[in-house]
Amino acid sequence: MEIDPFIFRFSIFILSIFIGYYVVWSVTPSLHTPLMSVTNAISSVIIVGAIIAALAGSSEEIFETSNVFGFLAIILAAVNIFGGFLVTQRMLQMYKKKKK
Amino acid sequence: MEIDPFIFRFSIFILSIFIGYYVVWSVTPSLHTPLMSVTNAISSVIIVGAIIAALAGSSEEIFETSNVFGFLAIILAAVNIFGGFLVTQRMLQMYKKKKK
Amino acid sequence: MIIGSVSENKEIEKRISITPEIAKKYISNGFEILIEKEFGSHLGISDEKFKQEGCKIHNKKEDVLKNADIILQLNLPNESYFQYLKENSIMIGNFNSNQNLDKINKIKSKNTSVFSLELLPRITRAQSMDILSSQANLSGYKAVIDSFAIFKKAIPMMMTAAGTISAAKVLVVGAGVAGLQAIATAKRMGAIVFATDVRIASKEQVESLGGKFLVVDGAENLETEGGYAKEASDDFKKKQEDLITETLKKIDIVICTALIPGKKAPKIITEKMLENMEPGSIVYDLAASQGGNSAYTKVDEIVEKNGVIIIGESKILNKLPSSASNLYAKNLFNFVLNLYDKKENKININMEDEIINKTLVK
Amino acid sequence: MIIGSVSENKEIEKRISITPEIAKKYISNGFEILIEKEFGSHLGISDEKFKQEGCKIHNKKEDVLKNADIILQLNLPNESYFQYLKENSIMIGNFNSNQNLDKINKIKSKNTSVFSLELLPRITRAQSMDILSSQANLSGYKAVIDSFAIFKKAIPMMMTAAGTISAAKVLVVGAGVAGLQAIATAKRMGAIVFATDVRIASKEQVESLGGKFLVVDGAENLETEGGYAKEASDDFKKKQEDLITETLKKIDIVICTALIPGKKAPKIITEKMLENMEPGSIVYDLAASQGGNSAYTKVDEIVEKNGVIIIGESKILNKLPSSASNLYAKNLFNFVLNLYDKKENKININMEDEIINKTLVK
Amino acid sequence: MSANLSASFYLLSGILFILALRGLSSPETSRQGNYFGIAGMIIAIVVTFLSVGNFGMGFVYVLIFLLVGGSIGAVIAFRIPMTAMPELVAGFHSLVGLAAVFVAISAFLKPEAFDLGTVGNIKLASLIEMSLGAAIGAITFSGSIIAFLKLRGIMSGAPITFRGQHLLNLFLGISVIVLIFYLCKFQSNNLFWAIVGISFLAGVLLIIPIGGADMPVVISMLNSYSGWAAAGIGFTLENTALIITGALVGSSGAILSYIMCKGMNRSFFNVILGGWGATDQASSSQTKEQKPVKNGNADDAAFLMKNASSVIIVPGYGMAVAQAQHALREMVDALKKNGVKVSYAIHPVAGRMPGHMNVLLAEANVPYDEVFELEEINNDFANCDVAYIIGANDVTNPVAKSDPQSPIFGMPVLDVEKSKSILFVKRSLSPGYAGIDNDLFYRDNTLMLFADAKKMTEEIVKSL
Amino acid sequence: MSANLSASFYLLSGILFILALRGLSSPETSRQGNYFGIAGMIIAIVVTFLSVGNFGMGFVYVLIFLLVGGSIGAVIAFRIPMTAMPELVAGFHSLVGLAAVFVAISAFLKPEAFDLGTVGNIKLASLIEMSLGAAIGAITFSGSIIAFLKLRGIMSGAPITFRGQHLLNLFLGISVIVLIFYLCKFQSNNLFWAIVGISFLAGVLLIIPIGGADMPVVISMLNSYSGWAAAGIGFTLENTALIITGALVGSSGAILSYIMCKGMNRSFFNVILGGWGATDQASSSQTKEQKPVKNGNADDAAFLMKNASSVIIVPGYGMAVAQAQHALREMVDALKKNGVKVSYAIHPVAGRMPGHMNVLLAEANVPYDEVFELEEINNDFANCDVAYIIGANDVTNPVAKSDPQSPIFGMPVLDVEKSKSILFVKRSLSPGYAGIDNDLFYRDNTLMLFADAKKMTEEIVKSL
Ligand SMILES: NC(=O)c1ccc[n+]([C@@H]2O[C@H](COP(=O)([O-])OP(=O)(O)OC[C@H]3O[C@@H](n4cnc5c(N)ncnc54)[C@H](OP(=O)(O)O)[C@@H]3O)[C@@H](O)[C@H]2O)c1
Ligand SMILES: NC(=O)c1ccc[n+]([C@@H]2O[C@H](COP(=O)([O-])OP(=O)(O)OC[C@H]3O[C@@H](n4cnc5c(N)ncnc54)[C@H](OP(=O)(O)O)[C@@H]3O)[C@@H](O)[C@H]2O)c1
Ligand SMILES: NC(=O)c1ccc[n+]([C@@H]2O[C@H](COP(=O)([O-])OP(=O)(O)OC[C@H]3O[C@@H](n4cnc5c(N)ncnc54)[C@H](O)[C@@H]3O)[C@@H](O)[C@H]2O)c1
Ligand SMILES: NC(=O)c1ccc[n+]([C@@H]2O[C@H](COP(=O)([O-])OP(=O)(O)OC[C@H]3O[C@@H](n4cnc5c(N)ncnc54)[C@H](O)[C@@H]3O)[C@@H](O)[C@H]2O)c1
Repeated sequence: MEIDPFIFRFSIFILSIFIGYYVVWSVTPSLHTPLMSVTNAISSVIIVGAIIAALAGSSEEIFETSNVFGFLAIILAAVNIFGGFLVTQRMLQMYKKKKK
Repeated sequence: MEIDPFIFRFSIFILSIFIGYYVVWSVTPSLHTPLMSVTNAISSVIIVGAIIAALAGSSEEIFETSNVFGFLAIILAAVNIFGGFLVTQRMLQMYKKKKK
Repeated sequence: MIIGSVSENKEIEKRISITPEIAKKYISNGFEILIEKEFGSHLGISDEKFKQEGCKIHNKKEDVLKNADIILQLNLPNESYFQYLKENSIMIGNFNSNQNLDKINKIKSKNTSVFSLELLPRITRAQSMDILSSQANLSGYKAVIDSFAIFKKAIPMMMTAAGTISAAKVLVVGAGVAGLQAIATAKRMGAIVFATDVRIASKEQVESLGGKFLVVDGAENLETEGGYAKEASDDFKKKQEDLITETLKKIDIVICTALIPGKKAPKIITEKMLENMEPGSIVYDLAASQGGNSAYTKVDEIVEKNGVIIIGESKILNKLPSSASNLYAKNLFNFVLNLYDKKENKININMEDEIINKTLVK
Repeated sequence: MIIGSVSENKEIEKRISITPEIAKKYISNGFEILIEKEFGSHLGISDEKFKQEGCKIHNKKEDVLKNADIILQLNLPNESYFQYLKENSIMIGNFNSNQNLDKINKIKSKNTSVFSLELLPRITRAQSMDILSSQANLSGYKAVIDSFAIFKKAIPMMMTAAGTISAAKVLVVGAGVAGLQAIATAKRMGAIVFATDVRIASKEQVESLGGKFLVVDGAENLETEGGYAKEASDDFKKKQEDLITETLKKIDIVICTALIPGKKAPKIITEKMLENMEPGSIVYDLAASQGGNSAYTKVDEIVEKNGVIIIGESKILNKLPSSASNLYAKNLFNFVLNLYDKKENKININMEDEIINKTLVK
Repeated sequence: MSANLSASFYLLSGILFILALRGLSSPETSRQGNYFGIAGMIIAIVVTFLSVGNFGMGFVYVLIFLLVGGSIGAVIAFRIPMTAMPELVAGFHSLVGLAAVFVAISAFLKPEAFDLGTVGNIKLASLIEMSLGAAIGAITFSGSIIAFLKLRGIMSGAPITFRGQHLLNLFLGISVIVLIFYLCKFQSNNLFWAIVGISFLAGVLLIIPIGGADMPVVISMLNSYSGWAAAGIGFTLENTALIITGALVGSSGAILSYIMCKGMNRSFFNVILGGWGATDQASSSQTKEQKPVKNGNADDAAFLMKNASSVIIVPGYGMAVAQAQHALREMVDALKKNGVKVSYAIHPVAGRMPGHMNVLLAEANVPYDEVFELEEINNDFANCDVAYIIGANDVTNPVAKSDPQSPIFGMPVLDVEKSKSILFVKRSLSPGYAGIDNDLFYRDNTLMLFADAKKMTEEIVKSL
Repeated sequence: MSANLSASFYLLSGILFILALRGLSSPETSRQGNYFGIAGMIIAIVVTFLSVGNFGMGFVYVLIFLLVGGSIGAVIAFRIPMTAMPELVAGFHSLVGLAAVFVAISAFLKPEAFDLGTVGNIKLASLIEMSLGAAIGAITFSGSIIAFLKLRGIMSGAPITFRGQHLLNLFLGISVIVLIFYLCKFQSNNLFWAIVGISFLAGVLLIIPIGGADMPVVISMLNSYSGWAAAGIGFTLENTALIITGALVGSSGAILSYIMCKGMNRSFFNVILGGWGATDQASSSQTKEQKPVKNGNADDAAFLMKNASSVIIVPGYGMAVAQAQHALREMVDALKKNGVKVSYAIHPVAGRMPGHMNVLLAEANVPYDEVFELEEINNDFANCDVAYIIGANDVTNPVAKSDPQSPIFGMPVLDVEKSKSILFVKRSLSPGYAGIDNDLFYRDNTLMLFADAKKMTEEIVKSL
């Protein structure tokens, strides 16, 4: 009685939706912008797919169309990852509690 | 590259912990008791295991020790399920907003 | 049972001891009420009003005194009327029994029992009869209103296009019943209020009304068991003096209410202190009749020293006669009810009762 | 440039138009100050104090008037002194120019320009010179304080062991500057405050101070562009009358402040209304000098009708002279600064300036 | 029923349970939440039947047992008085714990039925999972029993401590782990029974040192345990519904007990570790005769008043000291917005000066027509849901009516005890001006709100 | 790297992302949250490398591209002025969307690499997943581009609407679904490209009708889209990290935009459906020249003031109308508890009566030494972090200093514009007594808090 892994993935998907829902409810409005920029950075975990796409097949194939798309996706996602986390960091500097 | 279903189950387990964490943070203190009684009722979903245990094996085996334990577990869990949900319902009646 | 009251000397006493409202209450409790004519006319209470409530009105004091079993007054009636008192009657009032003992003895010789309510013990049950509290409360209020009316400046802070008027500073000396009400009243009006007292409990009380308590360093608690003040030690007095001298330099109005029962009022505002005050400042001394808390205080006179106005009031409630009468009459009513045995329809002078025992002038 | 001021007739005017504080400001702006002796002594301000600030003091009015380029007063000086006025001088004050036009013309014939500040336009820039506002504000305050001092009952609600004193009810007629301050003051003291006015905007203003606005059904907005009131229609008057009659039955104190510029004050409290009021109630009429808002009002007299006391005050600020002088002097100071051309060190009667143009008596 | 389909349905029932807990987070959605829970449970049970697919005699027996248990549960649920709620929940927990133990035993005895291998040859992972499930289940069971006995009053609520208690607990914990290790190696029945037995003992030892006052926290903690036990079994049975629910209940129970500790200002660890917490609590309370008082917080007060139809405010000297009049006014405004009728009852000698309360209420702009003196309002207490007593004490003391020896005998007092519930805001149990104790503090319908009057009132405003 | 191990690590990185978002929920933990995010990302990337296990030339190229992209990102991050944050985020979103499209294309072109079958014979489920991923990615891309252009000011912020817009959108949506259906049947390249193309168009059409003011909501919504796209791809690639993260980002983005709508008092659906919301907004604002104002809520105000070192309160007539003095006093108390220095600046003609503010502040027991008149305090604005202007207007209007034509020219005014930020509490943009507009409303350092003064102040107290 093997269960299709899709069912598991789907469970994981649904549970993550709940977590997303809850996590955000408690955010202070002043952190909305950093929050958006961090989620943006996080969503570039799509780079995982991009890497797989880029490296698909043997070494000779790496410049086939599909791989090229992978490489392009890597660049885009990388811009996002670095840009997103760094800019969040910059924004959060502003919220540093002053010393009292 | 099949993934062991345990990994999935474990993922589900972890994610559920997060949800449990978040769900409860926002509960009004006056609902703590009903909340406990509902979680209690819910945790008797262990009856699922009890049923499997009770029905394990062929029809003749149903009074082997292991099955008897299953039946006992069913009774215990059933007390809990009915008792838990009903008592919660009773408690919540008290919280019914009066008509204005 | 007949309750009577004769008009006071309206020159010196504007309060009355029975109001139409209270008369009604007596009557519904089975008493009859007898008063002299024009009893409350100076307060806008016509004889008609009393009649409406069922009171009887006699033209002459004699007739009232002759008939009444209980006589309710503020001050003692003129001696000449003592002869008319009914045998075994009772007289209740605020008679300053210490000073008037001679007169009271004369009344007692007529077999009339005299209860003087300033002797009331300060126990919880007696609160509703406590004329000292009820009258002191109003005095404290009125002293503030009066001094605000006399003061040449506005009291509250006003920031206006034509400049800022800063809030007046008021010092209340003695935070007993009168003092606390004075603090409350001045605070309401927007004044900055300071207060001083020898009882430590009063600090919290002053602050509960938004006043600032002047804390004398190393203050001892000078409260007696009855809740009154004891006389302060010399050391304390010295420290208090320094603190007040310093404070007074910026104070506009001083309300004096400090008393020590059975003693002369403590002298707190000295000549030197007054010198340092701004011209136009006011010292309103409610302790005047017991010697005053301030230098130069003269009873019922207004003295001016270096522009500082020192008002010694002993009869301030004559300026608030309606409210004062209402409370006083209610106090007496509660006292009478406590004396009265309803079942037997007679007065029961139960000497076991602390309230009755202590107020009976012996 | 020399600024001078002579003592007013202290019988009828206790305010002064230059205070030591303001004198200092003039001097630091390059003016010289010249005043008559004993200028502020009745307010506790010695000549010494003025001297300390750098003022010069002359013994005689003549000497002041002869030397001063700008003369600051409250009321017009006695006619006999007009002869001493310096050529091309300026006189500023609160001269009621309508009624005193003759006298003013005499002054003008001496080539002295007269500015009368009640003519000030009600524009934002003029607020700091607006003597009507600054003085009305204090009048409103003082009227309340005064009537509370006269009232025979306590104002705030007090629930005590000797019964409850209920809060006094105050009606303020006219919610202009004086009326609003009256509302604020009475509210502070714990009174229940009602108010009525013909301008609709005043409802929100009254409520912003915790007062209750008596809404006349179908009230039109009777506000002029300048922010003053117009005369009301007969229908409005009738409705207002009914409402006020009803309200007055439970009112203890009425403060009247309703005015219509250039007209007789509206008569709002009628004879019949007064009949329904409780004895001991007070009507304090600040509109007295312009005819009064109440029946029986007599200027500067206290009238008693059925026990209701009607006080017609025209000089109430004589009871609050220090504060009133402070604000008045500051208003004048701001006005003088606006006239004065600092660079050229001369007075510049710039008729383009609305403030100067409108206040100059032509 | 295919494995995929049943897995999907188990997921659905897990989600319904999440929604159930979510519903319980606010009174408005709470009943709906309960229905979600019921739906989830029904789905889980039905799916189990369908996927086992055995509708023979066994099925009938299962149904019978189910109904027997259900009826017992239903009867208990209807009979139990509302006041016995906490012990009921504790009792129920013990059942869940025991059920988990039984299922684990059953799985151990007949692993084939669950696809876990054969007797003596059970899969390693499953063995660990089932023995953990059994151990935690056993702790839950015996712990809950102790909690039940304490709450029921059958066992004294006092903490039971002895020397070396913590060491013993540690030792038991280690033994369980060691035993599990050997069990994995030898798969011997005895080892399994030993694990269960020791865990029962551990459950008892864990709960006895915890005082009665901390029981609510303990119950929630046991709730959490029962969740973890269920999750353990869930892994054994490879059942998503059990895993989700177990984790959910496990973590929510833990968080809830943490939140409750915070609400009671107690340290989470002190409570959970029992013995330590108990000692300092006991010492501080030994001086006075310890009558029990009900101790509430701002949320409780807000909830009670929000759902009342009329509330009477009784201010006293403490309100003045705390200068709480403005906060009070705000609270009343908020209540009125909720449709609650609110009035103020002023005792003639409340405070320290005649009219003390009036000054302050006027300052806070309380309308005069909401303020009543004693005689006017005293009869209204009988019809009022909540009396909110803020910094008053003597003026409510019923001893003035009953005990002629009392120094305040004869003084009229406000009959607050006639209202349905009483909220007392003061900082401690200390007496007022008259220096005498107030019997009302210990009444059943009294909730003490120990705090500065202003702070407490502000917090109530926040919760409203 | 074994599939199991990498799956576990992907789970770990998913959890780290959850912790990242959790961290961002409060300023104290926000930086830590960011680090969690970074850690999660590093783990995901490294694990991917290890599990692909191909360290040939391709790997080097990947590294190079990674670094190129990373450097670009870093440069942008450091160069961008803080004020351009919203458009930056929008721009970044477009990249994620496009990346998703590219990955989907790549998977479609070379399904073997991902274990999805062979070209022309891709597994049904995977095909649906990847085409959904591509479609949503494309919408995210083009939508974000439009949002970026609008925010950047390159495109007008005005909503662009035309007849039949909603119908057209509906039609596009249906086409995509139909195309996916056929794609599953025929697996033709052209169909795939068509889906991508139509989705690009749909993205543009979805965003153009939404006005500039609603852009923050839109950005968050696009964020959510990018999450769903990632989740879709995650299913295709059977990658847990992508699924968790996608779902997380998808739902949190959606909730966030909902929360933001609520905060702005706008209907969620009106905003998302663009056109409809825009019409009524446009009509009401057409009468006035529409200068942009920054619209804040109580939480923003609380945050700003809590973190200020000095705050000056400027009360005006609106405070009196709202009777907000008590709430104000409470707010100030709370701020002072936070260590903030607070003073009150009273303009000589604030209110409608001389001394109007003083009466009310005294009623609320504001200490006199915290109340300053104009001349005393006017210089302090330059050193103050926040000016909290509550119901005042004319008395702050800088036009009195600059425009001789203005009716209030020459009146001294409070120099609130010199403080670092200005909070204006009033109900609308309408003018005060003098009837003139106040330029301060539109300043960059001004946050308008549109509400009744009392309500807003009470809410701020709650947030503090
Ligand atoms: N009205 C008068 O004229 C007058 C004059 C003199 C005496 N009295 C007497 O005063 C008493 C008045 O009765 P009451 O009920 O108003 O006062 P009370 O009986 O004195 O009780 C006041 C209570 O307030 C609490 N409290 C003090 N500060 C507090 C704070 N900051 N926050 C919260 N609670 C606080 C105290 O309990 P905790 O310490 O536990 O907080 C105290 O028990 C009567 O006994 C009366 O006879 C009245
Ligand atoms: N002090 C005096 O003696 C006196 C006398 C007469 C005239 N004035 C004049 O009055 C003005 C005083 O300036 P100001 O700044 O105090 O007042 P203001 O300029 O009149 O502004 C008051 C502002 O408060 C807002 N507001 C009204 N009710 C509100 C509520 N419930 N909640 C929140 N906001 C509310 C209004 O905006 P929204 O409608 O958008 O809410 C209004 O813009 C000056 O122009 C002065 O010349 C003063
Ligand atoms: N039992 C009751 O319920 C009840 C009833 C009324 C009053 N009281 C209490 O009785 C106490 C006394 O009240 P009272 O007003 O009748 O007192 P009082 O009139 O005798 O004295 C007035 C105040 O002056 C103070 N005083 C005395 N010497 C002073 C000095 N040298 N410097 C400064 N202050 C000095 C006293 O402490 C007192 O507070 C108060 O605490 C009051 O609360 C209790
Ligand atoms: N520009 C400024 O900044 C400025 C300065 C000061 C005053 N003002 C405004 O000018 C207005 C008038 O102020 P004022 O006090 O000098 O006015 P005022 O003294 O002329 O009149 C007093 C009040 O009486 C009212 N009144 C007149 N007839 C009435 C009637 N029949 N019944 C009831 N009320 C009646 C008027 O409406 C006015 O409110 C006010 O709105 C005030 O706020 C504006």
